Amino acid sequence: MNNKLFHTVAEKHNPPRPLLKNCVMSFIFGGVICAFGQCISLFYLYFFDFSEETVGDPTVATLILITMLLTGFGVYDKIAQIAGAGTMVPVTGFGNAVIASAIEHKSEGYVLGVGGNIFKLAGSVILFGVFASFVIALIKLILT
Amino acid sequence: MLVSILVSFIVGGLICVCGQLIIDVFKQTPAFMLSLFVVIGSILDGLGLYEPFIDFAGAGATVPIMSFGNALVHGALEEAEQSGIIGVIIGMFQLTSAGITSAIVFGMIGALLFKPKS
Amino acid sequence: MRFLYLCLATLVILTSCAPSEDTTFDTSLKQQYPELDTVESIITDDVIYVAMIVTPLKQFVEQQIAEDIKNDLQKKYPAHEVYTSSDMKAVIEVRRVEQPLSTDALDKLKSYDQSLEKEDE
Amino acid sequence: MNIGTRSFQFHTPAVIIDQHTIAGPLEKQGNLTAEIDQFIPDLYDDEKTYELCYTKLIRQTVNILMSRHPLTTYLFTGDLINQSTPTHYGLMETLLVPVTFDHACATFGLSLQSAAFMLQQGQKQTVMVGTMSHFAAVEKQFRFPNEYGQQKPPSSQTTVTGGGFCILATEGEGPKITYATLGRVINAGFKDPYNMGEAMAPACFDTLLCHFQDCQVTPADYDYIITGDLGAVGQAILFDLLVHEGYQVNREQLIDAGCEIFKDHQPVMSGGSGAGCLSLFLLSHGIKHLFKQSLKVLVIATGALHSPVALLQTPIIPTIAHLVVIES
Repeated sequence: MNNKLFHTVAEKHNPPRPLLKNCVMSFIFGGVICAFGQCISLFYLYFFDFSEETVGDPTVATLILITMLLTGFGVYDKIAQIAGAGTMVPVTGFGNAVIASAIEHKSEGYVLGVGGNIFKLAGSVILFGVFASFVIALIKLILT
Repeated sequence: MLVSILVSFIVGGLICVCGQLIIDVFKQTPAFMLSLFVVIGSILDGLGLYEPFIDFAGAGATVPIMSFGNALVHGALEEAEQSGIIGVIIGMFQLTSAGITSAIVFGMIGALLFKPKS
Repeated sequence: MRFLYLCLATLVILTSCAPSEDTTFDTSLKQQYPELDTVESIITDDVIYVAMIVTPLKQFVEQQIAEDIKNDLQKKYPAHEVYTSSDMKAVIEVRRVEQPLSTDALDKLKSYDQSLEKEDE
Repeated sequence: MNIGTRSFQFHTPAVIIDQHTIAGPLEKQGNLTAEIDQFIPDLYDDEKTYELCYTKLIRQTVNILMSRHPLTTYLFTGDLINQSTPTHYGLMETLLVPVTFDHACATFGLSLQSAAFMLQQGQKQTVMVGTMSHFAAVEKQFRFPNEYGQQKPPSSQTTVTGGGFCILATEGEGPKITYATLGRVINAGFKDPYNMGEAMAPACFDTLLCHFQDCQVTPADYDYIITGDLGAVGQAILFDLLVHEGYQVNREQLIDAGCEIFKDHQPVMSGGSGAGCLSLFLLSHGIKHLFKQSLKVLVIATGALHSPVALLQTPIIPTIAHLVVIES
């Protein structure tokens, strides 16, 4: 069998990803999510006792709450098909990864299904985030 | 007011475009892209650049997943200043708890309330 | 569509908090530091509190600006305790504060002063 | 009778005498609405989980055919979930003997061949053949949770919900299986799980070549070449490969079941796929429309033999394709 021929022919017919459209869409959706986050931040700044430094936490929590509703009603994955990284990179994507795993594995029971699989997708983010932060914090402590 | 919303729109959008480029041009998986962003966030905070960035972009900097890495390093360093090197381990999740806790809590609530839909 | 309405509603609520008139102190400060966008200040017999929002592109260094202004003002008014904050929350709070300034309100305002936090550490 | 290396000619051809097809809501909006026998309203169909719905689809279809042909003893089938659990759970209340294969989307081809081999013995009996797939259950098994927001590239395919079962006999009216060519495991070095078409096209090409050489035929001897689930991408690749090899193929001659089931505007990317894709198309549109005329058709079921774990450990997608000739 001629693998080289297969690869040249396959390369010719591989439909290109619509790069420009994907970028524009992820810019718009990502931007809208962040701008919406800013609106929530301003809301918390005005009406609750949060300063600019601490307002990030309630904003993130609110966004994840909205993500839960969108994920639960099965809308989030439809938006994500259009938005691409625009819905993945904001913290809503992290929330969606956790919530989607939790909902999907509900059918295997709460302990081993939901409990065992809830970080199936988001686990890598937490693992590498924590490990990299640990190393960086150590380096910074040693250097200063 | 409006300016801050606009700035976070543009900054957040640009970060997302970077993510899209990593997926589409460099052919990486989304999980890799997200992990990379978190690591970049923690490096930026290690260099002391992320806090000015948050001052500048507001939610444009706190909403993307990069802020997760920033918050991890920030919490670790803050605690380390008080209790020495062991503080890195004690304080790691101090500032990040909002994101992780809400994701877990809402994940459980979601699992209780909803059924998977395709 | 519903999302748009929500955004618009939030905007209307936010913009309805009208800023108060600038005092002469505020105006002079703005002239002295062109990077300041909004200045709100409280001046009592022994305390000067300046809350500010800097122009968007200067926000990278907003904490540095606030600290510089604090040092300058401290030199200018050595008899007063000077506090500055670049936090938007401080601006909102200063607008809400009623005269005369109570100690509780001042303590709350002090918590927004980023340069104080750095001294603690 | 064995001819050539991997091909067989059946002297007692197996005849498809009866069939029943079932499909989900997305397929209902597609091209074959008029020809599919039964639809389920949503991906649950009153069951608690997707896997149970998958089981119910199989049980319903098998029971309908069993009521019409109670003497059937063997069922040649297979599905995509671990150890064909939906099939085995679905057969708990019947007396059928399951013979299950693990050739993913190529299962229907291998099942037809094996059933034809069994009938070759000349027994006066009927056997059941068929496959079923379920979008959400398969998605959960092979990819990510269904709600996870992830962007699928345009080369990806959508698993068909549904499938069909049919009864094969030695005598009766209907299209006949006259030849079969079995496939080999092909590794062409492709590793993108979101582009199954390019990975499966070489296997399809290999089996086709083997058939042409073994039986001394050319594509011109057949009215149609029906591929299982190559999708738009894989079909284009297969066409180019055949032309490159010097065969005279007409573009209209190639039919892909995955592309035919759905309409162009439906959100299925490159086309349908899954174990049930070919059986659904062949037993609905094929039986009720194509084979009404006198035709000689090549049917090739292609399958990718990877699993999510295997793909992470060794990034290779081995593929296989099984071919039968159906005449009517």
